[in-house]
Amino acid sequence: MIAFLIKRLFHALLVMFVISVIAFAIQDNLGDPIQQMVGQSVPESERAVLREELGLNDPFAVQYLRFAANAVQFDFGYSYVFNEPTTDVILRHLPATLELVAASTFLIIALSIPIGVYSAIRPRAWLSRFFMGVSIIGISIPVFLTAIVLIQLFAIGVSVTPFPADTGWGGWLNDLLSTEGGMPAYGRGDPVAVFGTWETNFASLKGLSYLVLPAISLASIMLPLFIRLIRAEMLEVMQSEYVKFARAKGISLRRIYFLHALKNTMLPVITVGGVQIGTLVAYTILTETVFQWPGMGLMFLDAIERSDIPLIVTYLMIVGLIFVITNTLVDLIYGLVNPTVKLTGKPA
Amino acid sequence: MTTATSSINAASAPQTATPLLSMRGLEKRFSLSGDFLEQLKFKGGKLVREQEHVHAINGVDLDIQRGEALCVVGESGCGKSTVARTVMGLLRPSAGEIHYDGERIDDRSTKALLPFRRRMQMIFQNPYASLNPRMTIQQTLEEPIRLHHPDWSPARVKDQVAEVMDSVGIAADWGPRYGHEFSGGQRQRIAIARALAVNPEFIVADEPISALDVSIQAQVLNLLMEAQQKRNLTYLFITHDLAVVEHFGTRVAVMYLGRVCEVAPTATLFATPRHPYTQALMSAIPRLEDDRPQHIRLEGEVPTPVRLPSGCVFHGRCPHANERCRREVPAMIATDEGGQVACHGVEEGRI
Amino acid sequence: MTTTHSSVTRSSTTSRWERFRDSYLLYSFKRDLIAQFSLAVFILLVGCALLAPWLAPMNPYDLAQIDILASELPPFWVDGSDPTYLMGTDSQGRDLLSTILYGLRVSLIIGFGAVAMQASLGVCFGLLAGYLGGRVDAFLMRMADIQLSFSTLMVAIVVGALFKAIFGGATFSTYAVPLLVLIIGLAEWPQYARTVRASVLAEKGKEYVDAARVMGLSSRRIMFRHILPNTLSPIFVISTVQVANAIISEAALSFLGLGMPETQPSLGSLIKSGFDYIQSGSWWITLIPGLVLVVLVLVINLLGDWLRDVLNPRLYKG
Amino acid sequence: MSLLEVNHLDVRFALRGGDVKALRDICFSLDRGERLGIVGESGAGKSVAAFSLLNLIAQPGYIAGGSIRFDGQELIGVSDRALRRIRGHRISMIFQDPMMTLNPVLTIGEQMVECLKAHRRIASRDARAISLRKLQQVQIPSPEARLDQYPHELSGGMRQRVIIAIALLLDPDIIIADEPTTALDVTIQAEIMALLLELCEEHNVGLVLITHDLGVVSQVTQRMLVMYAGRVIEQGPTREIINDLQHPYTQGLIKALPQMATPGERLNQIPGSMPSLNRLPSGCAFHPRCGFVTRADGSHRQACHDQVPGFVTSGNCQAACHMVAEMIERERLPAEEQDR
Repeated sequence: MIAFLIKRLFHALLVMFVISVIAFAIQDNLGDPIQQMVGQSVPESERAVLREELGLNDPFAVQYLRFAANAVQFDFGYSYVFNEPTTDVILRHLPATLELVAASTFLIIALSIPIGVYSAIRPRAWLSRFFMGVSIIGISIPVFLTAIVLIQLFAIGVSVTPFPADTGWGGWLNDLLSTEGGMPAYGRGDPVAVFGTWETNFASLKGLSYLVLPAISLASIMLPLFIRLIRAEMLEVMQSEYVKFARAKGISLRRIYFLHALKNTMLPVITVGGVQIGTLVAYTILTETVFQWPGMGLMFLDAIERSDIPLIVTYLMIVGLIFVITNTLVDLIYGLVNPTVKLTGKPA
Repeated sequence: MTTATSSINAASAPQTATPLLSMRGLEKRFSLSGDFLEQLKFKGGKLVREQEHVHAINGVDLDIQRGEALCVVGESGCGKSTVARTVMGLLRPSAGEIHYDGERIDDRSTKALLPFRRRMQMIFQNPYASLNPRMTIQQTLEEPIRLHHPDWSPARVKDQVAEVMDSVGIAADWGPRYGHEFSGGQRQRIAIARALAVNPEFIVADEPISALDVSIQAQVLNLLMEAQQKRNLTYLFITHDLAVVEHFGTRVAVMYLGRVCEVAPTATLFATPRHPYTQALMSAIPRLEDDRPQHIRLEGEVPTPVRLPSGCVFHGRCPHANERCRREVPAMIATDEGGQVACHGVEEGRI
Repeated sequence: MTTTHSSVTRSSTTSRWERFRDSYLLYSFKRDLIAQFSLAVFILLVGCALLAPWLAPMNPYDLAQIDILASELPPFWVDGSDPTYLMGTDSQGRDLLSTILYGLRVSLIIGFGAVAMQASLGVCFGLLAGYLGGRVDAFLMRMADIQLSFSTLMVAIVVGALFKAIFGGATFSTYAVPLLVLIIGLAEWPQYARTVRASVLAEKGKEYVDAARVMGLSSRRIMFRHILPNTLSPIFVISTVQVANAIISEAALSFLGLGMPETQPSLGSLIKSGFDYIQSGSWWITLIPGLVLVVLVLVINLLGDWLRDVLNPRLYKG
Repeated sequence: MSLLEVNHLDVRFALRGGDVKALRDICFSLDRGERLGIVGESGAGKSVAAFSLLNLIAQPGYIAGGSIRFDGQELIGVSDRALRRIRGHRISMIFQDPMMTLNPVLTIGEQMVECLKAHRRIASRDARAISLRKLQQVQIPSPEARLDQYPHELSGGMRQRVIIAIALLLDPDIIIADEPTTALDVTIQAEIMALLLELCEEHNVGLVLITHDLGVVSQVTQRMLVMYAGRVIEQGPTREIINDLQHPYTQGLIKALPQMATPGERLNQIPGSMPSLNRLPSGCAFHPRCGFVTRADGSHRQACHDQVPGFVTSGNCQAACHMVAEMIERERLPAEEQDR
């Protein structure tokens, strides 16, 4: 177990090393700290002196080591735009993004497992076919378009009158197809502050209502993938000899589905799905843009637009760290769930 | 020890001066541990680096004489297939030497091995995987001929293909068709034709009939025997089926956990098996004639070849094992019947 | 001699045609209504895109044809529409139908271009990793893993942002199409490489490859003559899915302002430009191009699903 | 009346090109404590026969007709719930590949206890005690520890012992064993077979043994069926069939065994291979490969071509073959006529 953790740590460090080299290369080539410090008016000779003083003429490796040493202490310098430590800027935006991801993850897990299992158990049922059809359409809709459609339907509202309104049924159908709108779709509202700087949307109904549309649209990208993954794995497991043998033992179908099959289904789903949940952080860039959700993604896009190199680099490092942590956790959970892995890193 | 074995081998093989193929102290290990990180183990409060190996074969000495069919038998994991693949150069031995017709071949590059490739060929176990699904039968059979006879005209290549197809009982019109259109037995015929296409003198057959049905097994076995008579072939035949060995082999080597425990002419081995493992193996074959299995019960199962037992590899399951068997690796000794056996019990006259 | 030769080739071509005619691929296509429908829609869309200069009522790239006064006109079935503009106009007064046709063309070019780019990178690396194994394999696959754990979208955004920073906005806009092909290609090659590697490894373990080695064939011939042809069907299947993904990626980048400029819009940048007007009620500028995008991606995905069911190759999970 | 009676069982697979008849007109019976072998090559339908007894055939397959009576109860057409009470309880199964048969994420104990609990109201502790006793019966070393182990911690032979223990858990009347030793090594095979035989005799359990290995059948079973292309072509007491070969296919199969031939001589081979079920030859499915047909004169050859042969009885054996029928006919004729 300890050896496993150490191995995972090595692995994580390696990944972080690669990410930091890339991040540093970006900073080194694109960022110009002199300009940031002194502005346009200072003559070139003075800049050269400053450059020397700051060690910007040192070899790449030396500069990288300095960068890495600072990075370990979460010191990535100052943001051009906000003029405060980049880590402070990120930390301010982090809760919004994490809450959005958490809400979406909850939606994905709560919906994909029952739907995936159902459509694997009854592959021919019309409801299964419906779910599969919806899921392939879901995969084909870009996440920002889902968000826009949700805004149109539930924030702006749609009133259509394809049916004659004067007849009773026509009016009823028109009402059915029309939506009222009014759901909040801009920003976070007024989140409640808990634990110092952490502001949460989970504390009040009003706060939650701000979370609904962004969370649904962020979930819409992964939910169909998860449903299809769970269904495919479960179908495969249902074909296995041990499920057949369990049937031959005379065990109830429910126990076969939800113990024998589901437990084996979840193993590959954990490895694949866990990583996918991590990548949700990347997709927040899109949803946060549409909903003006004040999270890291929106901040990152803003930083790109304003060429705030230190903030971009910090964002990359922090997101890289989040990915590495989720991947390690996923491996750990997989090792705990799967008895054939003795947590030595290789299957027995 | 190795020298002792080889001298016995040399003494008991007086027929020809140089055997067609000889293996000397052949060993093959596969690393189980992946990269550095995966080799780390946590032991006694300390992190240690530990490399694990599968000892697929360890110390095999075998000679194959021209014209004979040497059968290697054993259970799964005994290293018989590894022997075949190492002989064919598909695997590089970890230690030991392989000589073909007096020349060392195990340390040669792909290119330097090419002249030997024409003389030695291989037949595989799984007829469903041994034909390239994207090549026609004609292409499959022409490929080796073109490679080894680049100077031949297309017409001559075609003639050779036609000849070899005829000799294994493949109809000429199979040429433009693909492997998946044929049954298992037919595919195995095609695979045999591919091996025979370059007129080899030595064929390694790795379980060539195990994947086939009983009635098809007989067809393929007949074909292999026919080819041996017509073309004066030498076989190294790998199998787990003793009944096939009795029918097909001129000499038998029994392997257990990467070592040869008994080598003898087929008739001798079946009449008087000396090694306790050979005896157990033979008693385990279900026969049509007798009603009740009178088999020798072995304790436990074959240990994994990762941590080899000390002394005689068979001692853990051997009913006759004693202290010496647990300590000392038995050497090959010649028996009165003309075979060789590696067993302390036989040497001491206990068995 | 010549005549026999030509007759042989002819018979082999007819037999190949016959083989296709008898194949399971065609058989299942004939029985699968969804696949037929998807292919028909796909061909229709590709045809529209290719013939855009002839089909489109106006040329959206030609500033002279644009009437700024006619901006934000709704499509024909909504009150206040102008029959000249069947699908309405966008915020700059461009005919939406024409802009969509041209945008479809841009999206398809980038989609296919990016897949060609990924495929060449991914197949090369995948073959190398799978066949050579060892350190090459470990290095390439670790790179792919790291990149994938970052998600392709993230990589594309970062690379896109870098390119924009390096080249400057104006140059980026001028060379947007090749740059986007490069960006998406760089971001998504690991999917290919892993699929190809997995199937190379599977094929490599099969006995026909051993047989080829025993024959004495060179590594290169084994790789290209024996292994590569057998990995084609997974490559084919993943290519379909990847075209759909590349089109979505392009749309996402454009939506974020890292893609096609609004002067030469793709479907994604059209959606983006319309998004600013959605609050003012001009939903069609966003939703009509959005619908076209979804239909395009959907039919490609449906075709990909059908292909995967029929060819049933071993695909890398995840 | 026999414990198990199968009559005219038809099994089909609903495939794209229409139904494929996997089993046709299968009839056999099994008495209490009797051991029956079902022999055939791959594709003969022997595994389908085994699985259809408890209606466990995989999806496209379905039972199209016939009857299966177990202890007086008809099993075809009854609900899954009713069948479940028989599965694992009164008729249990042993599968071919022990590496695949046990669920990798559940302990041996869990997999044994759940089987007991599915059929009896029983406390967990008692179920565990019974499981332990069964593990001892199958001679697994340190059975106590095995209960909490996962399948991957056991070798193939050990797993097959566990599976036999599960099959015996509820003291069934019949065990259906589908190639129980094929995936194992030769020496382990012999031990597992001996164990199975011993336990069946000890507990008076009936055994339906599906195998391709004629040697195993001859050692273990009292009666046997030979199957070819979805039909039973010969059945009778094992010893009599092997000693007095009737059907040309069974003859060919046994004579093709290397142990029946003189070493180094050509083996007796059956030409061709088993037809696939969707392209069965007309008449007797074996006739294109049958040596007797090629040697027979026109009218008899025509019969093999056109008519599916019925069973003819000779001694205690039955064979479905026109040639055998004719030979038996000829034996009944006066001797002088035969001389002529």
